[in-house]
Amino acid sequence: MFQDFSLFPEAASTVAGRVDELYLFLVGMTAFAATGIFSTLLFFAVRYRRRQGRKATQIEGSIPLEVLWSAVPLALFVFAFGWGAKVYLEVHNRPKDCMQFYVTGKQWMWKIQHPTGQREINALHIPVGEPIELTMISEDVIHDFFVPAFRVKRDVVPGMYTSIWFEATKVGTYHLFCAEYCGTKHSQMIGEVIVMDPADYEQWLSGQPAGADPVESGRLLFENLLCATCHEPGPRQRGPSLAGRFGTKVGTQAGRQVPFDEDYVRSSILDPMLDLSVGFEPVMQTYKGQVTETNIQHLIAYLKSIGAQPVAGETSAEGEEL
Amino acid sequence: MTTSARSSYLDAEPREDNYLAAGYGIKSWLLTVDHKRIALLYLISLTAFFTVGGLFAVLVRLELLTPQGDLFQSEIYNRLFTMHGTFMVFFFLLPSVPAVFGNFLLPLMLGARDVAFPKLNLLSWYLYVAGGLLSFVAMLAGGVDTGWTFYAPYSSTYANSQVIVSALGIFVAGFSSILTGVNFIATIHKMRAPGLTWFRLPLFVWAHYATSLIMVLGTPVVAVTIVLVAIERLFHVGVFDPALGGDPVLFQHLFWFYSHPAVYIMILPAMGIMSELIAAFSRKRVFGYPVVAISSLAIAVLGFLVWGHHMFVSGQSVFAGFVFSLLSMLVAVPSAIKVFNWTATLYRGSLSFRTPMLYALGFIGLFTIGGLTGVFLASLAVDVHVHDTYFVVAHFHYVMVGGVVMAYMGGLHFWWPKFFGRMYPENVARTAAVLIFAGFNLTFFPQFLLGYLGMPRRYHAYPEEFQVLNVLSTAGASVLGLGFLLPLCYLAWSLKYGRKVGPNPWHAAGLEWTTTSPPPKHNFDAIPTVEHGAYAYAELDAEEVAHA
Amino acid sequence: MKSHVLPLRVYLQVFAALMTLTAVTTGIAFVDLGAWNTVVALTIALVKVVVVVLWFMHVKYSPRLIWVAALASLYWLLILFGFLMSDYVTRVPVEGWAPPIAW
Amino acid sequence: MPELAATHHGPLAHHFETLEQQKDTCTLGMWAFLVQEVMFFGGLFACYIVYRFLYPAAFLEGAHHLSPAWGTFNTVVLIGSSLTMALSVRAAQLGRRRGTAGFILATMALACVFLGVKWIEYGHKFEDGLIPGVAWHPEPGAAHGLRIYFGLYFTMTGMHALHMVVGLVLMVFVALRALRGRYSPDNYIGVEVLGLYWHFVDLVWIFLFPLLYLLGRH
Repeated sequence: MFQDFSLFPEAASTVAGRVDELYLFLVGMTAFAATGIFSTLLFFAVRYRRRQGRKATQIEGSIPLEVLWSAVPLALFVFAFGWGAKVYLEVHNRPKDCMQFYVTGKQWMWKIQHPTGQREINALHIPVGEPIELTMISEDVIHDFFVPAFRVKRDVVPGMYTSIWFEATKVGTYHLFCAEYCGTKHSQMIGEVIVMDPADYEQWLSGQPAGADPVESGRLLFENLLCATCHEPGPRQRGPSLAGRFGTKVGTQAGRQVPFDEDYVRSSILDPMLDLSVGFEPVMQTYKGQVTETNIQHLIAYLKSIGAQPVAGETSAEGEEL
Repeated sequence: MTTSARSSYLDAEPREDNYLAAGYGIKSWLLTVDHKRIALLYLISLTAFFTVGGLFAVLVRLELLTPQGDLFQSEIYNRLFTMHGTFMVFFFLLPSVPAVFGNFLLPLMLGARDVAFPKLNLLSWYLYVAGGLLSFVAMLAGGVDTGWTFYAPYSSTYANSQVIVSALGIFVAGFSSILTGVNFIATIHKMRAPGLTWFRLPLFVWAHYATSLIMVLGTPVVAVTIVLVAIERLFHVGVFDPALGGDPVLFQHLFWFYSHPAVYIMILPAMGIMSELIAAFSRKRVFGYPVVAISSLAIAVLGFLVWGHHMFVSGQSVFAGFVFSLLSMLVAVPSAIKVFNWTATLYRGSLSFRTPMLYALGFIGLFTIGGLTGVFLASLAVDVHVHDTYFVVAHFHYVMVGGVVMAYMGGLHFWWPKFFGRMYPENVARTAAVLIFAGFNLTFFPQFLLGYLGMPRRYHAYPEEFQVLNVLSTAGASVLGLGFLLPLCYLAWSLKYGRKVGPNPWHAAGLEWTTTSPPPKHNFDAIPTVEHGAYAYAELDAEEVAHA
Repeated sequence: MKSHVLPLRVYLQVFAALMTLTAVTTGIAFVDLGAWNTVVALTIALVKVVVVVLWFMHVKYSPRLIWVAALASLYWLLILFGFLMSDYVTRVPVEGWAPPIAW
Repeated sequence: MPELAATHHGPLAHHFETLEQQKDTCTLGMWAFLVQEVMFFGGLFACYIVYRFLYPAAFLEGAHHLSPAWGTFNTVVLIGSSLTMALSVRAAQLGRRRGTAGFILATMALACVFLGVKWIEYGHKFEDGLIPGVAWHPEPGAAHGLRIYFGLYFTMTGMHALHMVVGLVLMVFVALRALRGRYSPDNYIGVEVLGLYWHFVDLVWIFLFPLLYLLGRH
């Protein structure tokens, strides 16, 4: 029972230390305030205990004191906000050139896919010292991807992509938890994050059954689902050609400009009538039920590879952030 | 003060037309519109629900004694913590102080004969009981496993448990809360005795006024949210179902719009009790009275602007996260002000450490920790790490149990002689207070550490390295459980064997102490006229000297 | 107990005003004003509400407390709508968020 | 004053000192209750705003499935019922027993017309297959989010109709009490409070009508 017992979690990512600093500051503030209040209470309790012949002195109050003990906590709390916000932006804003992993949460497992196509369940092998970005979606209820050693956590929501990034600093094996209650086996929706030396990671990758590269499986899906029939130039073309499109803007029939990004591709596959591209008939059938979330991620990877920016990566407007 | 003055307060025979003697049949209770009897009805039913909720807590802690999850299956465990949460939050904490002490004391403190709408008051109790029974039915029919937060789309689509019945129970109980709020607002505005101006009111009344505002403004939003969950389950309209285009994050917005202010519904009346206790056992007016009064209103208003701090990792926008984080910091200030003012009230007081005062001092300690750990959760980066971990569990138990329940117990001992005309046994009561305080800390302090270590809440099984702290927590829970059993026994004992007391056993200021214990059916023989503010201890002491 | 009895004429005038506003709001809905359609419709609705509250509900002749109650409900509605939408309208630029997808 | 408070019969309840205090208290209580009603519907309107923001096309399309003629007609009917309700309160203020009851009956008749029209409209939606979870088969190519629009349409108008039904029940009681002469110019708080409730129901519709029926009509 005392195995691995500790009172403070391991810190194994670039942001962990920053979060811990703020945490310790807050612990210090709490300890200071609590000690102050408790010792005052204790002192008053002894000093002013009821004694024969001594009466309480009635005191109205004191405006200067009220101002003081409103202003000091306010200043401290706003400082805690500022610091928290600053570190939060570091936790939240990913660097450029992250390795792109795909995560699908479902009751009750994590399905994870490497940039090179290898798949694993409830485990994530990553190289140390590389920024990693996970693009995540849920197939059913809300889950939450939580790695305590990295001090990162993000809800994995059905119907919308969320993302999280981290850079591991220490080789080792760390807990992966689902932190949003998701039903019966919530506490078994756990796994491991295994941080390896880059060389070991390469070796691990090559030892895996060479799962098809997402771009390659996406290309196969694109063929097998006969997407090309309508979406490549030719006599039977009925929809927009998709080469060079990813990362651009689409003019929709509702007159809006929407980004041709992961969400757009996903929604166009599952619900083609939403945001139809201008200049085409509404003839596409939904592929709901025929493709899995993983299939969609592969198709996205393929479209990215033939897109405007062939490098897998940024599509959202992170640069404009706050 | 002399012994002769003291004896005039003790050992008085209750008058024959006291409210307890106004009728003895079941009907005289179930059809009563007397606010004092309704308060006792609440006291009984709240104790029942608290016991049920407590039993669930015991089972949860037992399961967590070992990491394997071997005592119950996970289906059962999930139901246990959900039922613990729903019973404790909706059927104990939310009504607790207002329904028992607010009902009993507001009219007495205001110098009124009853609340503004006595029949509505009885209806509130029936709605509350009906809601509780529905939750019981849901429990017997297989329970509900969504967590007390009912997050969509789990609750609206995926859960295979009694979500609709349980939600209906909460909906009905919500209307009980709303009607109580309406009743209190009207009572406080319109039923004050002549001369009782706003700034002469006891702080207990101010706190209940602020709470009533939140009940009226917030509760309907969660009520309609619950209706939408039920509609979603029945008709799949898509409002919360991402498969149909709904946004599950919207549920969280609507839920927390009420459920964050709801924690102020729970804590504000507890703070009201605190002010009364501190004043009575220091024999002083509360330091900075107007500031403490206004801070209650400030909490009620600011409390509505911070709900998004429950959603920092949910998919809410970064901008909204920043706004809610900053505003959450602001709402911590009025709470801090209260703590400082209570502490300052002790300065140059004449402190006696009877049981209610022990609870009051315990409240200050535990609420300080509970409040300050709230700042951790309002601070974005730390919240990302501790969100949905045991840190959160520890934090809200420090506020809800360390705060609300401590004040509830303190108030119960303080006003027990007023309720029943008999005193509780002091020594055993003090022992229980110390046990509860120690057991509480042992239960919940380790959970702060567990949370920062990363143990997620609502886990049925957990990694072995968390076991030591969990064992400590369970050990503490057994002490805590024992601590709560004691008052149950000795308070029941005191109903028959407790020492009889006169109108004012504590020599306390306040209109409720000017009428007999137990009070007559219509509270006062003549409506009092108020000449000075609450906490007129200087005047009271002078009077006693004159008597002697 | 004093009560303020309004002359019948006032009620009829209020009713006539409400009818006129209903006619206007329905009529204008068929004219394309772009985004202004919403603004106009809501403004007219708000005017109608004010008229009903002031005269039919007698708030014009009520103590200040009733005014406060009426305005408080409006204020808290705005808190709900305002803070709620502050999330939705800022989601797109900050996180590349798109509406949830159906299938 | 204590002797007044000891009165256990008559229009003044035992715990009030004066009729004035009783009236003010009841009015304030009703307003506090209406504030919670506002917030109750506020939750629904919040959903409306969010989904209108997310699915503007569906909300335009949805409005085209509703009949502005029926909507306008019902608006006129409901505002008319507000007028009769206000006149009933006025009759009570003047101590006109029959007038009070009569105007309440008129209000009830108008309310029934409103609910009847609503019934017809719901029936059309059933035929058109536009009721989520009951009869849902919209035309192919319907806008994404239309189901949510109609989900909200039925929830909002349904909740509104439910409030009207509650109002109708209350009106029966108040009308009977009025006929039995329980109200007087000194004590007509029951009618007054009922009136406040009914006007609130009217207010909700004043917003529902343009938001659901009119926007995107052009």
